[in-house]
Amino acid sequence: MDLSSQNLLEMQRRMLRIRRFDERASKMVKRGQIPGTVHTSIGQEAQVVGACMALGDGDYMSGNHRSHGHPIGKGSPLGPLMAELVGKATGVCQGKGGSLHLADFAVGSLGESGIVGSSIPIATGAALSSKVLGNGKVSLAFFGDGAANQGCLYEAMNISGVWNLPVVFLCENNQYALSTPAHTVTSGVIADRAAGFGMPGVRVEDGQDVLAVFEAVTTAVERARRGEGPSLVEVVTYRFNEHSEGLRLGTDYRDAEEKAAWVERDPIVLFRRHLEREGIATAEELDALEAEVLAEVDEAVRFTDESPYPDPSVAFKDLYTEPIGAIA
Amino acid sequence: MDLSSQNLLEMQRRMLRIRRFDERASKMVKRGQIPGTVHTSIGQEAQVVGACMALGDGDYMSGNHRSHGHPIGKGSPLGPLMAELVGKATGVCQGKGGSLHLADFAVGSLGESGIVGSSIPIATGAALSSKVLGNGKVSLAFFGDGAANQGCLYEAMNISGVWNLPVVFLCENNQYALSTPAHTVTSGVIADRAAGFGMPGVRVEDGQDVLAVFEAVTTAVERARRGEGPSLVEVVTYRFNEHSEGLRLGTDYRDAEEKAAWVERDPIVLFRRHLEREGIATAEELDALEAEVLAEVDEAVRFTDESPYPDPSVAFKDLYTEPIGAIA
Amino acid sequence: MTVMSYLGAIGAAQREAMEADERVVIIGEDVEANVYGTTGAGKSRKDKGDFLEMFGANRIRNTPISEEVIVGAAIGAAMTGLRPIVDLSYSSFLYMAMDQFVNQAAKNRYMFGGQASIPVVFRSAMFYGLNTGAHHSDRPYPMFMNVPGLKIIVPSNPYDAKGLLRTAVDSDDPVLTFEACLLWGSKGEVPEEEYKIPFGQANVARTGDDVTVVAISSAVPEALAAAETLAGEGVSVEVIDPRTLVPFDTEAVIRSVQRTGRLVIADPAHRTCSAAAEISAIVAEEAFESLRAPIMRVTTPDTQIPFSPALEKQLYPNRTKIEDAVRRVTGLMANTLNTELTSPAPRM
Amino acid sequence: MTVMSYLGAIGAAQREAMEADERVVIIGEDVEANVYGTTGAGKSRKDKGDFLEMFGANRIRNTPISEEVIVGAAIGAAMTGLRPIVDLSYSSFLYMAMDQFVNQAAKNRYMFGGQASIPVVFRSAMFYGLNTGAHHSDRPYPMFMNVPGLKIIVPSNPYDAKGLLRTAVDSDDPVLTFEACLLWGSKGEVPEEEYKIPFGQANVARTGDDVTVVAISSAVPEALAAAETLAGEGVSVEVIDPRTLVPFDTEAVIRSVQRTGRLVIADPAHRTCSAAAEISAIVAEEAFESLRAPIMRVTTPDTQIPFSPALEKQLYPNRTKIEDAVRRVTGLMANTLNTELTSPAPRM
Ligand SMILES: Cc1ncc(C[n+]2csc(CCOP(=O)(O)OP(=O)(O)O)c2C)c(N)n1
Ligand SMILES: Cc1ncc(C[n+]2csc(CCOP(=O)(O)OP(=O)(O)O)c2C)c(N)n1
Ligand SMILES: [Mg+2]
Ligand SMILES: [Mg+2]
Repeated sequence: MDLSSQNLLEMQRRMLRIRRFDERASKMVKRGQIPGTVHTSIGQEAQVVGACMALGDGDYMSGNHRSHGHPIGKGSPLGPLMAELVGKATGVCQGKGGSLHLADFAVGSLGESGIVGSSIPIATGAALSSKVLGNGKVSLAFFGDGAANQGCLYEAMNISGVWNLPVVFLCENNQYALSTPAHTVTSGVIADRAAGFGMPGVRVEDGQDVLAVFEAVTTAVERARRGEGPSLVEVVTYRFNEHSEGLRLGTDYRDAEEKAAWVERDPIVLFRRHLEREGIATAEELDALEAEVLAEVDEAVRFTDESPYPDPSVAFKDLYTEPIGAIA
Repeated sequence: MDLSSQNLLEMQRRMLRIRRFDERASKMVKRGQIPGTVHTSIGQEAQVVGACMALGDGDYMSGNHRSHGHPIGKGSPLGPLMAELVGKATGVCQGKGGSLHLADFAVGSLGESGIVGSSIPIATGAALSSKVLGNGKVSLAFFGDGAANQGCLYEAMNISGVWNLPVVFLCENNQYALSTPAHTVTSGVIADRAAGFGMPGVRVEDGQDVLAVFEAVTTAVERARRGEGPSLVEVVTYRFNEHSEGLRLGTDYRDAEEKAAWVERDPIVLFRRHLEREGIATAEELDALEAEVLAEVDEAVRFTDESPYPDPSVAFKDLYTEPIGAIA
Repeated sequence: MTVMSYLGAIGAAQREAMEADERVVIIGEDVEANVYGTTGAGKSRKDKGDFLEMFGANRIRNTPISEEVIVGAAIGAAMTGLRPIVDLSYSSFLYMAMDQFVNQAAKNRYMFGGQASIPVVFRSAMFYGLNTGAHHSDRPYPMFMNVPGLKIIVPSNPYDAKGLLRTAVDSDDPVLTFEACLLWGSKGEVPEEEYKIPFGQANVARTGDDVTVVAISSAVPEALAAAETLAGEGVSVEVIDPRTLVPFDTEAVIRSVQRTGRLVIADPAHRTCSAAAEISAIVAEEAFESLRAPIMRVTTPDTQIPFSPALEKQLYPNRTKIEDAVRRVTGLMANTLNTELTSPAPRM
Repeated sequence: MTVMSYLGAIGAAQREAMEADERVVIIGEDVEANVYGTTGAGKSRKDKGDFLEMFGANRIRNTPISEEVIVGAAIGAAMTGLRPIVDLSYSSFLYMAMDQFVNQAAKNRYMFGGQASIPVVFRSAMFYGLNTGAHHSDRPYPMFMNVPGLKIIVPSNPYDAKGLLRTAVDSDDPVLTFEACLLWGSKGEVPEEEYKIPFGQANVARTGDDVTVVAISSAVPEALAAAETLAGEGVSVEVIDPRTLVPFDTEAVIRSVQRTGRLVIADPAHRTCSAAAEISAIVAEEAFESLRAPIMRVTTPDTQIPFSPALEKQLYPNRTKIEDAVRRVTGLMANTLNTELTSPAPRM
């Protein structure tokens, strides 16, 4: 893969954005500043950013409850995302979506879905529209190892195979669905399921390596762009935090050693080492980058804090494009 | 496979029952004696009977809109089935199911479903109950090449793989779903999908050979019975009639030559030849068998004709086990 | 004017919509071979005018049997520039894609603060009354009425079927059409020129002074027949066909009840939480002072649909049941509990 | 008597049912780790009393995320000798398995002429009011009420939650439970000994003479609070909690309205085709002569649920809205159109 230093640094920047944004959000949930809960992508940044950077700016993407990482990876500004998590009027969805139900159409994010599996058909449809309109856009569906057991994935794989749709099915296998270890509820290997649906299936065993992810997804995206149809990419990774912030299960379903070993392989640390080793950036430059990102997050929080809550009447807007009745 | 002559003749008998029953039903639809429509298994008898005979009497089975073949194959008496098609009180479901929505629990038939794919989870659940109760029963789900594109099949395959359920997924690939050729809507090969779900997948290329089907399904049933889990068996076959009786499409989506070639390979004719060749039965004995079956069908029609229609109040019964309100 | 069947009118609307806007595509099972008769030229099924030949395979999308992804993909496509019409054939198959209807079609625009519109039409036909059994006879529009964000149309004649479907395709919001298979063959006059019928405007199918009958879908012709009979008995019945259930023309019904003081609702859906329940509740709240008699619902009782011809027909609202209900609210018949109307319906 | 939380009562009912009958199994996502708190001993999540340890993995079935096959398999298992309790966690996930609920659970026994019973319980919780956003806040019981063949329970307190769930497991028919997450933490007295509450028997939560308020699920405590306030204003309110929506205790409501002459219904579901609509329609038909005022519905308006704390809470029925509705039907407040009650709700 031919990547400019600028692109490589952009990868690190986006991974850092996800990390720092999610860390801040996690704190804010625990302090009660964010209502409900949030699901962080901490630990999975390489998988998210490697996939997003393989897409073009105009390409489409759909996601799931682990929801901020995706738009951040695709280039969303942080302010409106943070404001959305808090429920402010300046949120990317005016505060109506919230953490799990974000979208940022400006960067091709067609929606994160709180319903596991439910956004896979949406990405498939975006690919259909690219195909019918001939606009060359590629679509990517993010979903977890848990979602890989929802039937709609296989309907989507089949129909996009038949129609040769420009879509990439990207399974974020962080090895757990909430408290449930993937191996206890998955028969066979997810990537291997592609073959039966007539498409390539790749398993990226080291999902902590952003370049490995980038490479695998780029192959799939290019194939899609050439009109050769869909692919399935499974990326093996790990979430460092609890399923969602603030969730307290009495039992730990994850082995402490297993966890420690994965945390050891922090994708941001690994990639920083790579950048330094390859002479792409100096330690000072990378420190500066980290400081910049931290400032961005601070700014996003400031923006959020200073933003008003939406007017109660907003609850009654945007259901329909053309309102269907008198508002009393 | 070690099959007694008696078993072999029973196979021929059941294939003949399906053929003659469906031929008669087809006529009755066209004459208006059966309301609605029926979907015949004519041409697919080897696939149905080969699969059913691989099951034990106590084993379970679920099916679809192509619905009488399955219970006949499993040993249902013809009278209550025919009465059901006409909507008589003596129907196997008291006239409340009709052709597409039959069940005959006495032979382990848990229900044919008018909703494509919808009965696959039901058979999976029967297998779960066998497993939990430890009663050694095996469950088989019949579904078409069209149904193989419903997501619930893959959910069912996955969960039965994980739980090692005693279930056989049997795809009746008659190469068309209504007007739609399977190859135009199927990405990959159906049998090959099993591998990705960690189970054996077999494709019986000659689904007109009842023994080939029997053998493949027996292997799957025995595996299930041994507690080794599910299998997928795809049987390639052909329906000789229209999708449903009386359906008239202005266009023929099936090539005349293709059709002629398949009709040439009539499973009943082929098996009769085999039985004679192998000295299992003489021509006279087989003629007698055919006559017997024809008489059975005549008797089923007579039974139906002589049966009353259900009392209108029957429409209000059996919704709940314990009626939930006063009947006015 | 030209005479068209209900089914022909749907086909004609689809053809016009496809011609008017390149972004309109048709997606569904067996649409290529025109199995359900609305993607052909309206003449024979295989002739020059076939949609496939007219519009090509890029816009006529024959699908696998995969309702969930069909519906979801149509939503995704609608969010990104297409205006799909999805043919789901039987209404009883909608459940297969329920999550996509409720959690995606109805919610996305709202959740995302209006970032996208979802211009998609989901067509399905209700095959009740034709001995097709419980898996093929549903009339599930009430459950979709409970889902804010969807629009719902229930045309009762060829003119409305064509005009409402054109509006549906123009709508930037998801629209579900529930077509009554019982009416497919019914003929009616339809203008030669293009026309569109606005949503939320009821059709007063017959004017009258004594009783308002709101009738839905195939109950409309039954109500009109009942009104004719009752006219002979000196009872003047107004028949209102709402045509669209969401949005619903509350004003038309209220105005009529304010005049007649009596309301009967004929609705082929199952009784509990039916459209009839909603209409009754609206009137009991907003026009109570005008009411001079109980509001009566003539619905399908809360039982599933049996196959046998000896069992099925009795279940649906028909002219006789509507007549009886009108006689009761006008005092021409003893006004006992409604349950005897649909006797022996289970009562809950 | 012992004091229990609503959630604890559900866990206790499940444990008793598992102990009482070996055929009872629990199927669901994350039930093994007791993520939702009803498959543990009711104390801490990981202790000796864990269901997994008590009943073993054969009967505590942790599943993949595959709602359609989970629900379908539970139906198939129920038809062949088990009595499953399925934990679907959030009510908003039910749509994923809609076909199995409607076309299999509700229809099979009927279609097959009574050959099988389907003793299965589907539990789900409604998380509304907690800023969980549109994909996690649904209250979809009305759409299931429109499906004959299902039984539906909506317990509003620990005593009912436990007693109704025991009855649900005993029922030979499919039962859906809609638990209100808002009530999970609420405490109440529960007998030490086993007990079961029959379906179809409403609970008169407070007696009164002037107005009948029928309240559902989390609206019950709100209605009781409103009744208390109104008592101070000299208005005597009767609060009826139907407890089960199918079967519905029509007689209890009619009897009350015959006495009070006034009806307000508080229902957290979306307005159109809500349970409130059905209850209103029943009364407008069967107790019209007793009515002295319009029937008022206090529901969630027909909009989806927004995430922001600035937007969500205003939508649900609460004590203030119930009080206002009561004041209107008693003439203590000007009786204008209901729509102002839930202002600025879209009106349809
Ligand atoms: C249809 C549906 N079922 C269940 C849930 C509850 N739920 C939310 S996230 C989750 C686990 C998802 O696991 P996975 O797909 O692996 O994604 P991850 O959280 O690991 O990123 C579950 C069960 C849901 N939101 N939607
Ligand atoms: C969920 C659903 N979608 C569509 C249909 C309409 N339909 C009935 S049979 C059929 C074709 C089924 O094809 P296949 O599964 O191959 O079975 P075959 O008829 O060939 O035996 C279709 C589309 C249906 N009954 N249910
Ligand atoms: Mg996961
Ligand atoms: Mg087929």
